Formats: sequence, C-alpha cells, structure tokens
Amino acid sequence: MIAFYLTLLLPLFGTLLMLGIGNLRIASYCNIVLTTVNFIASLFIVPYFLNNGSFTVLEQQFYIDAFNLVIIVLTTFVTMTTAFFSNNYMQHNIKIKHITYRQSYLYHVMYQLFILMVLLALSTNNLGILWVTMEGSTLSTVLLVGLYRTKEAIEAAWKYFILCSVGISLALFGTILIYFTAMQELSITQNGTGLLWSVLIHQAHNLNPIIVKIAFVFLLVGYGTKIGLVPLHNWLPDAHSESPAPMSALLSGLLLNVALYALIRFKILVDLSLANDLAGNLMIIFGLFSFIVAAILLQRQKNIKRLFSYSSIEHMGLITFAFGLSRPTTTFIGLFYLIVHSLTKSSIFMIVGNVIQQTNTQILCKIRGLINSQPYLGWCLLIATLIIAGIPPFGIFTSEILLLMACIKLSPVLAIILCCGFVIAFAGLLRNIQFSVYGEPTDITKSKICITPAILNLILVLILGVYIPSILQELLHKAVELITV
Amino acid sequence: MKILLFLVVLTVLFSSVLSLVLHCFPRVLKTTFFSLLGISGFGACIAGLSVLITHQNISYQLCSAFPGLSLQFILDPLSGFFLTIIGIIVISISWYGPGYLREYEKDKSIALMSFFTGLFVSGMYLVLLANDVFSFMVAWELMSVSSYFLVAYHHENMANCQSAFLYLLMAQVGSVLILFAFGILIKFSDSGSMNFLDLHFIKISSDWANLAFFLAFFGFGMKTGIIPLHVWLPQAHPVAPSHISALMSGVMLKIAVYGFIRFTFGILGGICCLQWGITVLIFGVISSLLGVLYALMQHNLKRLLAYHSVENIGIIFIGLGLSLIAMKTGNPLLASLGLAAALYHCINHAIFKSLLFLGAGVILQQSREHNLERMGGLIKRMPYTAWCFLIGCISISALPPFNGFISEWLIFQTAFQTSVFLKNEFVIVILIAIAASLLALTAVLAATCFVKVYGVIFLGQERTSNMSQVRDPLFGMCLAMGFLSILCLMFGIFPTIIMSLLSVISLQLIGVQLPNTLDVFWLIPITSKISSYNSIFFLIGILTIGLFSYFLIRICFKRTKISMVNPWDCGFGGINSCMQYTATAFVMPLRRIFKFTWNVIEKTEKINSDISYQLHIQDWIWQYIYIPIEYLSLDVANKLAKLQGGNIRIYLVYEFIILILLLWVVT
Amino acid sequence: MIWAITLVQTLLFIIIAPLFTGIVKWTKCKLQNRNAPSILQPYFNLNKLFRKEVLIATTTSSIFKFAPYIIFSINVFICMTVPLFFVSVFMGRVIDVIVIMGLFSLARFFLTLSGMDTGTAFGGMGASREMLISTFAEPVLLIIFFALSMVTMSTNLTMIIKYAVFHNLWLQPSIMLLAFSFILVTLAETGRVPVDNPATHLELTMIHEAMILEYSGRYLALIEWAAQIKLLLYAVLFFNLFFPLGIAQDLNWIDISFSILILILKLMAFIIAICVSESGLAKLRLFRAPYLLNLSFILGLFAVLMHIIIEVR
Amino acid sequence: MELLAPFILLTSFILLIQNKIYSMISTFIWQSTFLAIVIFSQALKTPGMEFYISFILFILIKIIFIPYILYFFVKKLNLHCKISNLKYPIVVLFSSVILTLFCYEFVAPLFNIMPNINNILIAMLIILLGILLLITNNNAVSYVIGFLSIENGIFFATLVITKGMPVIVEIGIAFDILIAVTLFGVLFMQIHRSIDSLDVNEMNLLREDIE
Repeated sequence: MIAFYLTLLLPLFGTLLMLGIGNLRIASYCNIVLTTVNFIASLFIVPYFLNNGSFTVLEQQFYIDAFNLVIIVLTTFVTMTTAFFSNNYMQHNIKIKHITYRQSYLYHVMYQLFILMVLLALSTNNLGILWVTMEGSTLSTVLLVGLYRTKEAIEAAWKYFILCSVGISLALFGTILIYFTAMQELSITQNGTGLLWSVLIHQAHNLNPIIVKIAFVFLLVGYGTKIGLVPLHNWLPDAHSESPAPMSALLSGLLLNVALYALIRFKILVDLSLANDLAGNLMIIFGLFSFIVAAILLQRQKNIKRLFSYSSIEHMGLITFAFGLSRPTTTFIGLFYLIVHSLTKSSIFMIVGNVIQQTNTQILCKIRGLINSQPYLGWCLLIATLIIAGIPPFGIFTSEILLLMACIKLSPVLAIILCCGFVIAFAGLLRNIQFSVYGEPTDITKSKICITPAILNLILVLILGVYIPSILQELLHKAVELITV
Repeated sequence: MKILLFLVVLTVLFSSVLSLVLHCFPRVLKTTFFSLLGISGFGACIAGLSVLITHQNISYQLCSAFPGLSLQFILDPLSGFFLTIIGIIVISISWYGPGYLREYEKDKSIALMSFFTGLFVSGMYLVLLANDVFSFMVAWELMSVSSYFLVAYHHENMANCQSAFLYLLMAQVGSVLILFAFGILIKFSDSGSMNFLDLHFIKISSDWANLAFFLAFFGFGMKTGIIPLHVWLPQAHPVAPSHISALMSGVMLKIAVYGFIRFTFGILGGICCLQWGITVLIFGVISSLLGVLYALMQHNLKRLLAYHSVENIGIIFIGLGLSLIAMKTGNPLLASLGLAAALYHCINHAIFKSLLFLGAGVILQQSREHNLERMGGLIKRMPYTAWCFLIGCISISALPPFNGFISEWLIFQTAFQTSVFLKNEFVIVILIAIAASLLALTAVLAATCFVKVYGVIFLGQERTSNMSQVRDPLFGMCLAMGFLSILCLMFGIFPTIIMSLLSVISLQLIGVQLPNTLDVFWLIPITSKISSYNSIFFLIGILTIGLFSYFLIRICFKRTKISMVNPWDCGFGGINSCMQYTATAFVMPLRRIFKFTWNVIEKTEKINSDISYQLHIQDWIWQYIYIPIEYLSLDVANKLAKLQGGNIRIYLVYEFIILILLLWVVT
Repeated sequence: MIWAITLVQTLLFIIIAPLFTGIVKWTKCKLQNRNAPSILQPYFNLNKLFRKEVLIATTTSSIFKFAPYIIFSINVFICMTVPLFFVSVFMGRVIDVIVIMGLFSLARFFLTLSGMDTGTAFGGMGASREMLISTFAEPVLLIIFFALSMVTMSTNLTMIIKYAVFHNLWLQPSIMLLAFSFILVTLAETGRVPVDNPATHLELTMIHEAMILEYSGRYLALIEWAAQIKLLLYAVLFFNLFFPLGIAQDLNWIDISFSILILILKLMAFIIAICVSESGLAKLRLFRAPYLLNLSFILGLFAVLMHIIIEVR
Repeated sequence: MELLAPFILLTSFILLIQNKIYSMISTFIWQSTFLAIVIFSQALKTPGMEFYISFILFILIKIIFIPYILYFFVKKLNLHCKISNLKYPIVVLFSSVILTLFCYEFVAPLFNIMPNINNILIAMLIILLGILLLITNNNAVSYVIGFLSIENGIFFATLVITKGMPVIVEIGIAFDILIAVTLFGVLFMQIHRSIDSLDVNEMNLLREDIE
C-alpha cells in the first residue's frame, strides 16, 4: 500500500522539487533518481497485488487491478530509461545553444508533471478524474512539443493542443452520458459514486444500452484522437517529429498506451451493457484502417522521426485491432504487443535522438553511411528498425505471428489485409532507413552518444520475444479475464 | 544422438558469438570460427546419415513463452537428408573460408561476417529441425535476416544495398505467404496445435487445401526463385562473398525446397489434387528454361551461376511436379521415384553449384575481375582450379559420368513411366512430353553456357594484362574444391547407395519404398526390363577403350615428332587475343533466335572513326511486374498523403465528419 | 558367347565406318558425275594421318590433347552397346537410349572445348555453331525416344528392338513419323548437307570442320575416325529402331548371315538416300537450320499424339 | 431553467457569424452569464453547498478571468482592428441549421427516455456548433472562444443531464480550463513572435501533400 502512495507522491514531489532547482545538471540527475525510485516503488506494488487481488485506496478514489498495474510498471520503466537518455540529450542541447536554461527548467518541471498526470490517470477509479488527468497530460506536453521555438515546433504544438483538447472534450461529454446512465441505476444514497469504476463494473449489465452506445461513440472519437487512429491522427506525426527526442519517446511510448487504456476501460463497460460486440467491431474497423493507411504512408517519409511516428500509428492501429477482436487470445496478444511496442518505440526514438545529434539533421537523404562513421549507432539503428519491422527472435515478430494466427482462425479476409499491411510496412521502413545506414558517410559532428538505455530496452524486448517471466504471464492472464468478460 | 544434434546447433551459435568476442584479432578469430563451423558441419553429416540409415526419428520439446505453445524439434529422414547436404557444404566452406578471407582482414571486419554466417547456418539447422509452425517461422526468418546482412556486407556501393533490400523484402513476402498457408491449416485443426504431425491428420475441404497449397507454393517459390519471383536471386547472390553465395545458392534454396516438400508431402500428403502437380510442373519447366536462357546472356560470372541456380531449382520442381501427378493418378511407386529424383538433384545441385561458386571465388580473388570478357587462358596459370571447375561444368550440364546426369536421367525415367502409366489422360501425356523435351533443351543450353564460360575463362589466350598474377589458391581452397569435385564423381558413379537412402524418405512421405536392388552397381529405378544404368561398367568401358587406344597409338607411332607451332592465322600475321570469340559472340546465334525472351538493347555508335558497340540484356519480368508495383505503391502513398494537408481546419473537419458518421451509424 | 558376338560387332563397327564414308563419298561423286576417289580412300587418309608429325598450337592447353581420345573412346563405347546384326548385346543393359544421347552430348562438349582451346576465331565460331545446332537437335532426339519408349514401354535399346520386331511396329503411322524426324536429326547431328557441308573448308559454312581445324596428325585421325563411326552409328540406330526387319534373334548361323545380308542392303539404301539428299539439297543458312529441326520436333509431337489417339484407345 | 436554454443556444448561433473579436468576446460573456444564472437557479433548488461552489468558480473563471485575459491579449497584439473576413456567413448559418435538423432528427429518438429532452439536445447542439465555429474561423483567438463554448456546452449538459458532476471532477475541469487558457496565451505570444499574425491558415509548414 505504501508503495502505491510512493509511486503517486514521488512525481508530485518531483514537480515541486524541479520548480525549485534552477541548475540543469542537478535537475536532470534528480530527474533520474526520482524516476528510478518511482520505478522501484511501482515494482513493489506487484507482490502486494499478487497476494491480495485488486484493491482500492483512499476510499475508492484509486483502484489498482491487473490491467493498469502492468501499464503502470511499464510507464515507470520507460520514464526511467528516457530520463537517463534525456540527461545526456539536454546537456548536449544546452552546449550547442539549441535551448536556453529557462527552457530546460520548464522541460524538467513539465517532465515530472507529465509523469504525475499519467500515473494518476492510470490508477484513478473515478472516470471524471481520468478525463481531467488525460487533459492534464495533454496540457503538460504542449509546451514541451514547442520547446525548440522553431516555426514548425510552434505549429506542431498548436495543432497538438487544439486537436487533442477538442477531441478530449467530446470524451468528457461521453463520460457525462455514462455518469447519467449510472445515476439512473444507483440508489440516491450513493449519488457520489456514479463515476467510480469499481462500482460501475458491477452495474454495467443493466445500464441503458442506447445511451451507452452514443457515449461510446463520443468516447471513441475523443480518446481515438489521443491514440492516433487514422482519421484523427493528423497531430501525431507533427507532434512526434517536432518535439525533442526524449519527449517523442515518452509521447509514443506512454501517452498512446494511456489513451488506449482509457478506451479499453470504457469498452469493458460497453461490452457488458450492450452484450453485442459493437464496440469491438468499431475498434477493429478503426484499427485496421489506421494500420493500412499508416503502412502505406510509411513509403514516402523524408524525415526520420516522422517515419517512426507513422510506424507508431501503424502499431497502435494493430493493437486496437487486437483488442477489438475481444477474444481471450487476442487480448493477451494485444497486451503483450502493447508492452513490447512501447519498449521498442521508446528505444528507437532514443537512438534517433542520438542520430540527430550526430548529423544534426532530420532529413533522411542527408544522413548517410552511419555504419561507417558511427558503427555502434549505425548498427543499433539498423537492428532497431528491423526489430520494429518484425524480425524473429524479438517480441514484435512473435506477437505479429500470434495475432495473424488468431486472426486467420477468426476471419481469413482480415488476415489477408494484415499480411499486406505487414509487408508494406516492412518495405516502407527498410527502404528509407537503409540509405541512411549504409554507404559512404557524410561529415558528422563527433559527440558523446548515449544509447545504453536504448540497448537495455531492446534486450528486454529480445527476452520477452523468447520467454515471458511467470509473474508477467500471471498478471496478463488476470488482465485478460478482466477485459474479455 | 540427441546430444550430437545439440552439439551441432550449439557449436555454430557458440562460434558466431565467439567471433563477436574475438573481433580485435582477426587471424585467431578466422581459424577458430571456421574450425568450429567445420566440426558442426561434420556433426550434421553424421546426425543426418545416422537417421537415414537407422530410420528412427529424434524429437525434442522446448517449452516457450506463450500459453499452449511449445517449440518442438524433430529429426526425421527428410530433414536428416537435408542436414547431410548442409553438412557437406559447410565442411567444404570451413576449409575454403580462411584462404578466401585473407584479403578481407585488412579493411573489413571479419567478426561481423562470421557472426552472421554462424547465425545463418544455425538458422538453416533450426529450419530443418523445426516440427511446429512457430519455431519453423522463427528459424525461417532468422535464416533470411542473417543472410540479408551477409548480402549487404559490401555496402559501399548503393547497388548492393538495393539488392539486399529487395532480397529481404521478397523473403519477407514469402514468409508472410507461408505463414498464411500454415494459418489456414491451423484453422482447420480442431486442437489448434501448431505441430506438423497433428496438422497432417486435419480434415480440410479441398478448396481450402487448394488455397493453402498455392499460397505455400508461391511463398516457398519466392525463396527458391521460381521464374516470376526469381528477381532477387541474380542480384543478391553475386554480391555476397563467394563462400557465402556458395552457401546461399547451394543450401538455402534447398532449405526452401525442403520447406515445400514438408508442406505438400509431409502435411498435405493425403489431399493433393491434379492441378497442384501440373502447376508445379509448368512453373518448373518455365523457370528452368528461362533461367538458363537468362544465364546465357550474363557477363558477370557469379550472376550467371545465380541464374543457373534458378534453372536447377526449376528442374527440381519438375521432378516434384511429376511425383505429385503420379501420386494423384494413383501410382505411389512412380511418385516416390519422382520425389527421389528431385531430392537426388537437390544434393547434386548443392555440390556442383558450391563447387562452381568456390571456383568463381578463386577466380575473382586472383584476377580481381567479374566480367567474363576480360578473362582468358587461366588454365595455364591455375590448372588445379581449372580441372575442378571443368568437373563442375560437366556435372552441371548433366553429362554422363558425373552426378548431374544421374538425377536428370531419373527425372526422364519418371517422365517416361508416368506417360506410359497415364496412357489415356491425353492432355497430361502431351504436357509431360513437352516438359521432357524442354528439360532436354535446358540441359543442352546449360552445356552451351558452360562451354562458353569454361572456354572464355580458362581456354584460349589472355584477354587482359592483369591475368598475370593469377596463381592456384592456397591449400585450404584447393582441398575444398577437390573434395567437392570428388563428391561429384562419387555421386555420379555410386547412385545406388544414395537411392537406397532416398527410398527411406519416400517410404516416410509417400509410404511406398523404391525396389532397392541388391547389388551396388545397377541403378534400376523400377524394373530392369524397363531401364537400367550401370555407371561403373560404363566408366570402366570408356576408360579401358581410351587408355587402350592411347597406348596403342603411343606404341606403334612412337617415332612421330610432336612440335609446338603458332595457331593457323590464314597467313595474315600474328594471332592476338582480341581475335578470339568473346562470350557475347559465342551466344549471338542463340540470342537472335530466342530474342523474345529478353529485352535486348543494342547500340552501335560511330564516333569519329572508332565504333562502339553496347549491348544491354534486361529482364522482362523486372520491367513489367516489379517496377510498376514500386511506382504504384509510391503513387498510392502520395495520394494518401493529401490526407495530411497541413491546415488545422481540415483536420477538425475530419473529426467532425467522423463524429457525425458514427452517430448516424449508431442510431 | 554373347560378349564374343559384341566384340565382333564393335570391331566390325570400327572397321566398316571409314568404308561406309568412303562409299558415301564415292556414290556422291558418281551422282555428280565426277570421277570419285577409291572407296578405301578414308583408310589411306587415316593411315597417313597416324604417321604424320603432330603440330600443336602454343596457345592450347592439356584439354586439346585429351579431347580426341575421349571423343574416340565414347563413340567406340556406344558401338559396344548398339546391336549391329545380333539383337542382344553384352553391354545392352548397361546404358539405355537416354544415356546414348548423353554420351553424344559429352563427346560434343569436349569437341567444342577443344575448338575454343585453340584461341582462334575458327574454333570459337565452330563451337558456337555446333552448340546452336545441338540445342535444337537434343529435344528432337528426346521426343523421338519419348515416343518410342511410350510405344515399347522401355528405354532399353535391346528391349525396344525386340518389341519392334515382335509387333512389327514399322507399320504404325507414329513410327513412320518418328523415322522421318529421326532422318532430319541424323542430318543435323552428323553434319550432312542441309545443315553443314562436310566437304568444305569455307569459313562461312563449316561447323564441324571449324572445330578440328587446328588438329593434325594422330589427333585429327582419331577425330575423323570418331566422326565416321558416329555416322555409321546413326545409320544403324535408324534401322534398328525403325526397320529392325531382319535382325537376328537367336544364335544360329543362318539367322546371323541373313541379318548381315539385310544389314548390307539397308546400309546401301541409306547411302543412296544420303547422296541423293546431298546432291539435291543446298546447304541451309545457319539461322534456317533451327526451322528444319523444329519441323522434326513437331513431327515427333505428332507421333506421340498419333500413338495416344490411334494406337491406345 | 428551461427559459434560459434557448438564450444560450442563441448566443452560440451569434458567435458563429461574428467577424470582430471584441463582439465575439462579448457574446461569449453573455453566454457565460446566462449559464451562471442557470447554475444559480439550480443551486437554489437543491440543498447542499456544491452548486454554490461551482457557481462561484464558474463566475470567477468564465466571466471575470478569461475575458480579462482575452482583452489583454487582443490589446497587446492589437488584433481589434482586424476583421476576420468571414467570406460567406450565409453558408455557415445554413450549415448550422442543417446541424440542428440532424440533431433533432437523428439524435432525438435516442434521448426520448430522458426527462428533459430538449435541454440535452441544446447542450449537444452547443458542442457541435462550438466545433463548427472552430472549423469556420481562421483567427487563433476565435479558437479559444470556440473551445470555451464547447466547454460551456458540456457544463450545461452536466447541469441538465446529471444535475452536476461530483465536486472533485468539477474543480478538476475548472482547473484544466484555467490552465488551458493560460497555455493559449503563451501559444499566442509564440505564434505572434514566429509568424507575427494569428491567422491559422499561414500555419501549414508541416504538410505532406507537396512533393
């Protein structure tokens, strides 16, 4: 129980601490220390959870079950590795006068605030607070996206802010509708607990189906914009490509997961109340559509970070598709895919950050011959791209195979689309990366590269690809029972 | 035996990891890596042969991460046979490697190459041993990705990277197709288990089986290089270092053939229908004919050999097609003969193709020259390699004493017997007749091509000056080539031993054993009344006559003098090297007759008194299938990019429309 | 006893071959009313060549010296397996029809290699043209043997002849078509007039001659002799496969002498046919020769069709 | 309560066709005041303090703080002289009419089981008109007002459907809106410094359709 309090209070304490510290070097070291302690604290929740099941804290305001525990541990781990990387990255930026001290001060404050908001969103029991913290996480990252003050960065920040906040406000309307249906069921005495998840889950089967359907539409559009499903994805490539590398690692590694977590929370309710799989089908359609469109758009990307942000859209589409199929096996694969994807994607953005620092350009055709000029970095980039494109021993490939197998069993037509998508994505990714990795090296500024956190992530993905530790397997099974009713 | 199997796979993996560790001093690394590789190859041979001889399978189970999914491995006669193929080639490469990599030590890092070679060989082992879909796919992808790195080893010029990318992309497409085929099978297996053995007993309707078969055929075809899908092969193999391209074209194509055999005969054994056999036969014939026709026109030695791999794979698929037809029309004996012929050609092709690639490697290493037109007269400078290369050329053009002829002869026998057996199916007999004659045409064209290659490279006069420092290679390389050429001869002279081993496989897959004759010499496919071939008497007969006539002439015409003169120059003056027939001239008649198969671009310009002649041979398929696909994908991407217009109001309009649409859908 | 008969047959083959070419040349000159050299002229040539001094080009390698022996031994070995007048031969089961085809292509392989070895234009030209012709001749040979083995259910030469004699196959239409296409192939393979003019040394037209231009002395003798054996072989094969009328089945003297007589008559007819065709037809242009062979290929296919349609059902 | 609902709807209609910033801000203030009155009437009816808290909060933020900030920025970036040239106001009005028709036609049957049907539709309409406002205007400040009118619509929906959200959520939402508006201000400064005009159409550097 204390571990849980610690995990939540640490980022709060961190934000206040960062407000106080002016010097960049101390701030980034504190950042690393805070995030590591936070990760260890979140690890301690797991044994507590394993021996006495899902529990609520602070008279039902916070609720921990298998599903959000997995994502909390994942979030804290990714924030820790990104903190290591951002320490080196920010110092380099300061050295080349890319950002001023004030901006790095803002960066660290917002970094801790973002972690606080995400952890709150994951652990809250109250769906209203879930909306508030989602809005808070968007607000805290807007300034970070526009950190570099270039024309494109400001434009990206503006678009990110407008599109996400408008989208999420629709989600708020959906939450209100859910709250209304809950109010009708609950007796007057508990009017305060209408929005509490643990209460709603028991009442879900007799919620009014019609209103729940409309609520889910608003929620899907709302949180869909945050996940980056295709018709609503336009902010994602701009935001991820213009923000600083640790920021884009966090954005694509964590924020998308949290949005998907929120959507699945509501999907469980909708499935219980509607009894037909309307929610699942909608998610399948959106997921598959974004998978194919993103895979096709991968072909023509000129900017290295845009390339990987489109690959994030593609993988998130695939994960939504997996959850949409709402079978025990596919949800298991979806969860596993979520973990593996966020690990790989954050490590890729760290490596890309290093590459951009060396070649100080994001245009793919200007980066040439990395293997010859920077062997470690070049090989890391090549292997990371191949991992995300799906090569054998790593996690992405295993989850792709299992998803395809499950999908063939359910509906072969969808499986055909999946196959074409895999191949197009593979072609798009490798075609663009290979010229920057092979060939004669262009002139680059030699500077210290820090890819140890990225390699740590990739090794974890390799281990996950081959063998899942029993604790994780047990957690995932509990989460699957929760999600697929 | 199980420990031996472990030993084989683990030594390769250990050697690849070791090579990363020792990367700072290449000489030690080179010797240790190749010796470990040799040991594992030798172990593989023993394991394979032991299974073939003692028929009992070795199976092993490894539990893995996911629920209800365990990696199963099995070594049965079929995979044992292919394990021996890998073993033989890996042994010869382990001798060849150190000598060949001598020049690589200075600039390039050998550690990376040996790391990926280790992974590549272990991937191939695991593909053979895999007994369930998951481990098969993992090993398959491991094999193609590690060979991608090997192909992209010389990544200085962009053409290599482009062909490496094409190679990996087509391997990826192939593996997705195979995955889909397996998926269909799993869909029908009630227990949902991925094990090959359970998949064999599934109840599947015929049109699903058709879909699965054709998917698997094009998936594996993509990897073996059947004609429409062969485009990556002539670009990827010549680019890799020679011993790797020997490993790739000698062995990797066979692994893909193994996969196909495992899928069609192993899993779908019971439910095959006639169209399968016919399509395989037609594709086999087309790819063998077009493969050799394209090979004729090549100037780059290694590209020529790569095209020949396409041709030989076509021949293997002809054998498989015939056996499928025979199996469907109810004659299992002929089916097992066809399968045995195809497998026999697999091992033959593995041996003589690796011999030729290793020979090509020696030529390239010594003369630094890829283009045939600039070589000539090398036999005088490196006689040993010349003779080994000659044996390779003779066996690849399927001429009697050597192993190429045996498998071709067996395929002809299957063709004759199936046509005799299927007297009343009018269409099939004509198809088999045309296939057999086109196979003969391919054999002759292969002979023409290798006469050209051998004549232009080794015989005649030197065409350029830099042939002067060409010498016979180091002992290791000579040993490898010698070992392979002796094997070519042995497989040509003692076919009955191999056939008895192959009949064990056909017993396992088709259930009918070939009538193995008792004595060692007589190769009698079905009954001696129909046809028989005794390779020992044949060879003894020719040798006795040859030696007898040689000594007879030497004794009774001792006194005649032998003197060396300049060749006849019609009295005009000294013969110089450019008067010789070049490779292009040699195949000019065939080019004019078969001109519809290539996209021939010939230009002769006359620039102030000196005439320049340019000839470009392009592949129709590349122009009419692959380039349009590329443009199509880019166009679709550009059109879709309109979605990201840049104006925030348009994005909001998208959101608005989606909201309205969903609301409308929900009500 | 059989191996004695085979030995006699092979020796007979080797000895008659130059005589056969001598008679062909003699009749051709008589037809074109030129006074012809004596029938035994080939023997004198061979004798002279064996004694003459051997001149070897400096540019050639060891293959140049080995090739004639290999070619000669291949052709002699084939004589051991092809029955001349007695049907079953000691080496009969060792190789079958396809292996004979393979042996001919092996001989051609070494001949072309030796042609290329000299490093002169003639060698390369001859090799390339020889390979062109054989590219179109091989499939025809195969389709002929395919049809034959379909009819006689076996690819073994002795089995085919026994079946043909027993069922007197030559009356069947498909066998007649095969016979005609086999004649066209023999013309191409042995380098007779429509495809290649054996008598001339003109660069434009010679195929077989161009490859052996550099040979002299005993090597030239061996190759010439092998070519003559090959011509006789094709003639005998033609009659054995398609008109095995009088061939002896069992070992009594009457049958053997009768079959020798029939053989002589058949060879005479063959010689007359060749000479008439040689003096009548002009040499085809090089790129026209494939059309001739394509014609024979289609005839072969028709034979297979005919066999299935008429004879089977 | 029922009396004021159409007035709020009217104000959002007027917002759509405004072309001067000042008039837009004033219409927004009118909309917030109407909403405040509705909250106050609700507060009277129900016992308990949370409605009074949300009333005070609402007035503080929506009527005093935000308009002050907006006026401050408009004066600072001297936008008041510019007229947002709405090319074709008629089309905008026409589309808003279609929107209302759509709402009444399609969505109404869904909500018939709810007590006060037309209030919910008005709330829904305010939200959709807010989005329409965003789409049609091209001035950054009008985006702020559009965003805030959507918030007003949602706030009105909470009042009508569920008689107000739990207090924590109310405070959270208000706090979020406050931060959102300050962020809008910061972004205005940055945009003004980068492209020295607040026109949204200029900001399309990040595009992919140009080859």
